[in-house]
Amino acid sequence: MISFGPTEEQELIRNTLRDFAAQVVRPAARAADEASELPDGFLQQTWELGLTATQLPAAVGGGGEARSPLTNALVLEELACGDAALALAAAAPSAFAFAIADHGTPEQQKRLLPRFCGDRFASGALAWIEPSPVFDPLTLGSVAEAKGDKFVLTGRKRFVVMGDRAEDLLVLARNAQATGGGFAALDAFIVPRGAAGVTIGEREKLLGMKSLPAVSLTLDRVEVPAANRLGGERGIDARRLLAASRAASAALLTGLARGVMEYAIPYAKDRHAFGEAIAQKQAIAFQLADMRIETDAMRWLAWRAASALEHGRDATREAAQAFGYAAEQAVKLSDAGVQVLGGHGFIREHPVEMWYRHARTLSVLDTVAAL
Amino acid sequence: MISFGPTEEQELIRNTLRDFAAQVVRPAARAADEASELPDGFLQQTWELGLTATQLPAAVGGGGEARSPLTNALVLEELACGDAALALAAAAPSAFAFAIADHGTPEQQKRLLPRFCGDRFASGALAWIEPSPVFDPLTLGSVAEAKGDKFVLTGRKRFVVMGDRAEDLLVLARNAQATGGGFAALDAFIVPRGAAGVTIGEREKLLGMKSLPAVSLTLDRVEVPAANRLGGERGIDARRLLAASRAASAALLTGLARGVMEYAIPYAKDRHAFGEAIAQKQAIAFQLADMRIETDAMRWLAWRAASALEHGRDATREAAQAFGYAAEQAVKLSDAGVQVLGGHGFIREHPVEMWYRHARTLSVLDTVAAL
Amino acid sequence: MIDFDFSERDQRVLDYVRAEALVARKYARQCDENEQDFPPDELPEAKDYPGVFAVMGKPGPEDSGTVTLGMLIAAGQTWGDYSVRMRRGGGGGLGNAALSASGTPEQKARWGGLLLAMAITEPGCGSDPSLVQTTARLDEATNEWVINGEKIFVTTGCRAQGAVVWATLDRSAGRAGIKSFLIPKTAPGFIVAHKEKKLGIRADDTAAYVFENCRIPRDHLLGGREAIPKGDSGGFRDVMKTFNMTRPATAAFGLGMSQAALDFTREQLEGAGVDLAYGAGIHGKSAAADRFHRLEALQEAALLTVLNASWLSENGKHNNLEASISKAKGGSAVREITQGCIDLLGPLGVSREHLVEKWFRDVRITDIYEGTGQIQRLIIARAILDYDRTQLK
Amino acid sequence: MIDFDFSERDQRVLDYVRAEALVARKYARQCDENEQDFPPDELPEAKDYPGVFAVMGKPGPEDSGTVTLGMLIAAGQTWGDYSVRMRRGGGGGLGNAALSASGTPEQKARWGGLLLAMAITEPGCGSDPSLVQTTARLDEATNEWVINGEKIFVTTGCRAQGAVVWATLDRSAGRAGIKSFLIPKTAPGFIVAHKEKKLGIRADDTAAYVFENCRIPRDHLLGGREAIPKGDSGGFRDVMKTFNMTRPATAAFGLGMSQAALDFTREQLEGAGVDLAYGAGIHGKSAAADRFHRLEALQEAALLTVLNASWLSENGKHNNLEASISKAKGGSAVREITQGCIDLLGPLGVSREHLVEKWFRDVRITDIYEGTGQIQRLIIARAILDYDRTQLK
Repeated sequence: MISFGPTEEQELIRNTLRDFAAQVVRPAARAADEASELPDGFLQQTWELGLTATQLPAAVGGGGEARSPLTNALVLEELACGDAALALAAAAPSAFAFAIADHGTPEQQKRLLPRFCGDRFASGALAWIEPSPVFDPLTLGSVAEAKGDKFVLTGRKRFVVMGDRAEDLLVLARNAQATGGGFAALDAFIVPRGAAGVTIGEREKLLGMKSLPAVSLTLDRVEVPAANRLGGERGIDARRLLAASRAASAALLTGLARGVMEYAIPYAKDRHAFGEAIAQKQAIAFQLADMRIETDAMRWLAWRAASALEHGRDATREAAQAFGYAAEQAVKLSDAGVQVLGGHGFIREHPVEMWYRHARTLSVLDTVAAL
Repeated sequence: MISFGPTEEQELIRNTLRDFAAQVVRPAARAADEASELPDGFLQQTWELGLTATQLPAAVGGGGEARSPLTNALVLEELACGDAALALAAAAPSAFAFAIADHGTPEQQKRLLPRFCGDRFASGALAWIEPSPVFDPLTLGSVAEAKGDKFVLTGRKRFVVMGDRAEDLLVLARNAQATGGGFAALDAFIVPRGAAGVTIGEREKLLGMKSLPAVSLTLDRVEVPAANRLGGERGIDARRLLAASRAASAALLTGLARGVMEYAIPYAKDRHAFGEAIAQKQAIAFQLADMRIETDAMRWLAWRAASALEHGRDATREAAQAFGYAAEQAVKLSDAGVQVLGGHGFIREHPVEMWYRHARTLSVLDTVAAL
Repeated sequence: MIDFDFSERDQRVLDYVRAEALVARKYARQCDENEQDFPPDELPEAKDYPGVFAVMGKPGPEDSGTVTLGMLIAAGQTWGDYSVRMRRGGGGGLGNAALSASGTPEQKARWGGLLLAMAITEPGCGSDPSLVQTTARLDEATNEWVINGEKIFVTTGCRAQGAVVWATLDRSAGRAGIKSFLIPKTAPGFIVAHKEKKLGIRADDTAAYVFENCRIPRDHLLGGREAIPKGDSGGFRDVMKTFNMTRPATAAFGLGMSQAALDFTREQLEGAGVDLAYGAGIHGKSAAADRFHRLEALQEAALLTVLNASWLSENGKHNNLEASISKAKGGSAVREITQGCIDLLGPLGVSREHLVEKWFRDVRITDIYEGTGQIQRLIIARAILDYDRTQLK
Repeated sequence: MIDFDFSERDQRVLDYVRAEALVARKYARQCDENEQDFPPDELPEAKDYPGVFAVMGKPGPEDSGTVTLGMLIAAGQTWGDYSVRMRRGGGGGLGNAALSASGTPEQKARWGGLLLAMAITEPGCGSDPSLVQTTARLDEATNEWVINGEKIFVTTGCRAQGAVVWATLDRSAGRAGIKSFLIPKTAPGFIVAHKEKKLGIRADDTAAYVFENCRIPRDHLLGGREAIPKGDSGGFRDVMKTFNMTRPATAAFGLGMSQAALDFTREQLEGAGVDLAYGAGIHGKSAAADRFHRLEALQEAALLTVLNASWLSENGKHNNLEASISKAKGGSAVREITQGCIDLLGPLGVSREHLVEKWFRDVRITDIYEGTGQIQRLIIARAILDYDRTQLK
């Protein structure tokens, strides 16, 4: 049944997050970007919103509410409208925990999820991206070889969000045993950050999303017990893992784009040139109209992908479309935002140049988030 | 030495063609499109401009002037500004004759070029395109097998311009002997239209360029003497043949686009809505500005490719860029032309809808013209 | 709850529409090449197809709303053929959308079964409805409206049994004076001037009308409100409400055809061995797959804005802005998609032996009629900037 | 004769520029990350590089004209690094272009060696130069001009030894009253307010100026024509002529950086085994090659519009329209190209361990300063429509 109506509960959550984004996230964003650091206490502060715990099974101490990619899409849009970098940091624990909840064995869930149900911030990290100019999430250089009741992991990873502080890393690798490539060959392994052979590289320096802690990573013949293969014998549903990540990025990019639009509109009404507000010029007004058209389109595509996930269907197509479309539009739209502000769009007294950097950065970081 | 200045002689030729396009080509275009026929006597009329003969060697009865891709680029832009379909028809003899002149052996030139130096219209046809949804000019299905002192040609061709009346066809095929593919494997063969095994299919029905006579073609084990391999032992410079064709298409598309712009500008000044000329609206005015920007850009790219050819250099890159850019922009620009005219852009009382069809058609007909 | 899945009944209805569309498609080329004729009222196969209304029935709690599903039905029908779809009597015309948007219950009941065209544009006024010159004068004596004026670009204008016509009661009252009237072809003084020759949707006639002292009963004023409201809002807004239904609908018509182009292109490319599977990033794709995926995403994006606009109106929410968003997005999307499919198909795409070149022509009207993309953007910009017509011209 | 090949000497000059640029590039990241400092006046390697003017010499009949080649030199220098290029004294500033466009021979000789900034924009007037509020009053007693007002977004404003400043002799005279003055930093009342923190070209300072009863000798009026011409054309046109040089130049600056991004991307992709050869059509290419080829074509197209604009002025032809075309095209092209390169490089493209992310930031100013893309399109549209400022606002 075609419906664009969030549940009352979802409306409630959305309003809460909207306030949080306006009062906590947005005001801290610029300083965090200039300092390339998260604001003090930010992770704990967002932790208390319970974004992760609520949707974890009661059995492991979670809220026991049904996993809802749709609700999470609403949440991520609002957070990213505040600031995309801080939003992704806030969502990092979910990226790890939800992967365990959706793909892990009961034993793995019992072992790894309780820490996400406590009062104190806990993080896990997703290690998927690799250092290649032609990186593709389906063709990985990192390899996992079965060796008795162990797996031996070798490879290099980049842009591992929260990799500097996560207790465990979820490392994506190609299963050497797998016949054929693509999704079928993808496996995920739970790797303690302290495991022998794991080297945490230096902090990534990025164009945008600077406040987001991300590191590079080397795995040199790292041995993990077979029990650390996510999903055990069965392995993971790689399609779902990738789709959940791309749909999440689409929601984040939607919020980011909306933030640009909501900033550009009042600016264009206040700013005068040639005797009237610049918003009264069709050339400017039509750019603003397109911002509205595209943020709507981005949102509906993200919702559609989230809905497919919520129905438990294969969402590969929907998520790829939502992410691809949002990635392109977020850059276009933040670029237009800079143009609407003119010289003021180029200086750091306004947030728009930062959002342009955020958009260009987040839109190429495939596989960093999750719904 | 960077220069955008045509020679005085080129200016002269350009003005002649501009008048011809305005007085002969443009007035006949709509009727020709509706009838899917060339205007009576049009080919003979253009023949008398001597576009082909002038640049053929004096030895075969030609004007003996140096082959000038640059001059031809100027000529094609002007003709296409009148009508792209009629322009391509007028340029068809050159496409064949220049290929013979540039790649043929002295014997082949002596045999085939004289007919293009007479008073009566003569045509040859280039058969390169093949019936595949993934057609690529470098990977052909048509094959030529050496057999004693003959070649045996087998394959199917589409959109062979003038194929219904040309005495000889120049058929592109993959040389079965060739090691490796791409340019290296491409060969061209002179095939009499009446040769055994040649079947001329029905007249192509196109979206645009309707007045242009083009046919499909089947080659069923057609035997031609080795002497009919263009360039003899040496074969052809396939890179140059393809580049000359793409640069020509770029020039044609530039003229087509310029025609749209030159029609849209006065229309937008005359047409009133909301109390002023629609050209006074930024949304319309900026579309017209972009038309001017892009027709300039298209032209310079076409000139650059033609200049590389004139210098005798490999122009593969320049021509691919010129054609690719012009193909994309001609469609965009004629599409914008329709939009500027609104409802009037959609009805056949104005030429713009026809130019939109021309642009979309010509821009996918890779390898049909030549400089 | 947010949802994009079809109920069993939704699917059943859409499957029926697809089957019917495939029949209509058999006549697409013939209609295109014989523009002087009209598509047959009844296709030979008609007896096997009772019509979508017959299979629809009342929506259950799990089913999509009629208005929203209606957009998918419209798209599903033009997926077969625009002109054949439009030729159908019974509720198919843009005027019918106007009727259901602003007609009284009695009027809807009385005229809903007719094929109604929508006559807005005039030789002078292009996309600016507030400049309507056609007049309507009430003749108290006979209790009739007397209509005088000219209309052009009337979609389905020749075949329609009647038209919803915009006319002003008082030019000096500006937009407020504009009302819409339902005028049956049988009304005296209703002259169909001629049929336009067009780029696309050729068999779907586009007519020019002339009204010479054309007389209709007093109760033919759509909505029935004869008073001219204060200010310049009310009355005109009422008329404009029509667009909140017709704009998403016209976008849906176009998107049905661009979907057809995508389906044909996929079939051709996959048939030639091109891998169009989703999943890999840019470095795991061919140029063709990369471009095709972008076109498909654009199609989905545009269609969702249409569904959003219709879902809002169906749920009694104001959708003026969203209707223009769907029209603007759909209007540009269908151009880009059909252009892009031809890029992918190459020479094959411009041959009239296939229908993709026809879809390329047919969709081009989408961004023009019912208000051009420029008009839609003006409406959207005014809405988000909270500007009136004097602040953003 | 139409030609796009380089003479031996042209090539020699450009090779020198490339070599020098590679040295400058070594300092690019350091300059970017220490925006509070200025790039060194002299690079340690300076002694090995006498400067392009030394190698240029007089053009022979086979060589490209100095102005036209100058555009390629400018692009070649920013290919190394924008900020390091701009830090050079001696003719490097936008004000120098203004000087050579509208200065008298004496003025050119006298000030050509200085680094001159260009001060146009004011807090109030954005892209609308005709709204200039800064005033210039002639003090007959001392034969001095007295300047009062504020300027912002002055490129190279801190490091420049002087600036070409727009001021009005008579506000009531509108555009006609606007003249440009050369004001040395040493002039009393010339206050450099602060340096802006920016998205890109960080080391290249952008300053704000305040003029408080700033006094300069009478002969500092550029071009020397003090009279306010009748109508509102002449005087302002004279001032605007500056742009016919600076607009192609700013486009060239941006295109040098987008070229650097393309070169880096090609190197990375080919290093990873991606085939970027030209020749095959869309069905013979990978997604990466398809996208990369489109970006390279865009680069060439934009650069050619720059060369055309400069070639025209070099040959004494009016190039006002073409200057705006090159600026509009360059301004949008460099955005699309650097954005597209990052699409192709993926995560690598947004890491500060490489320079492509910096080029993405640095080029963004191109479509903003010296008149935004919107302003350029207004100028272009007015020219092709033969409209004045009242007809197209």
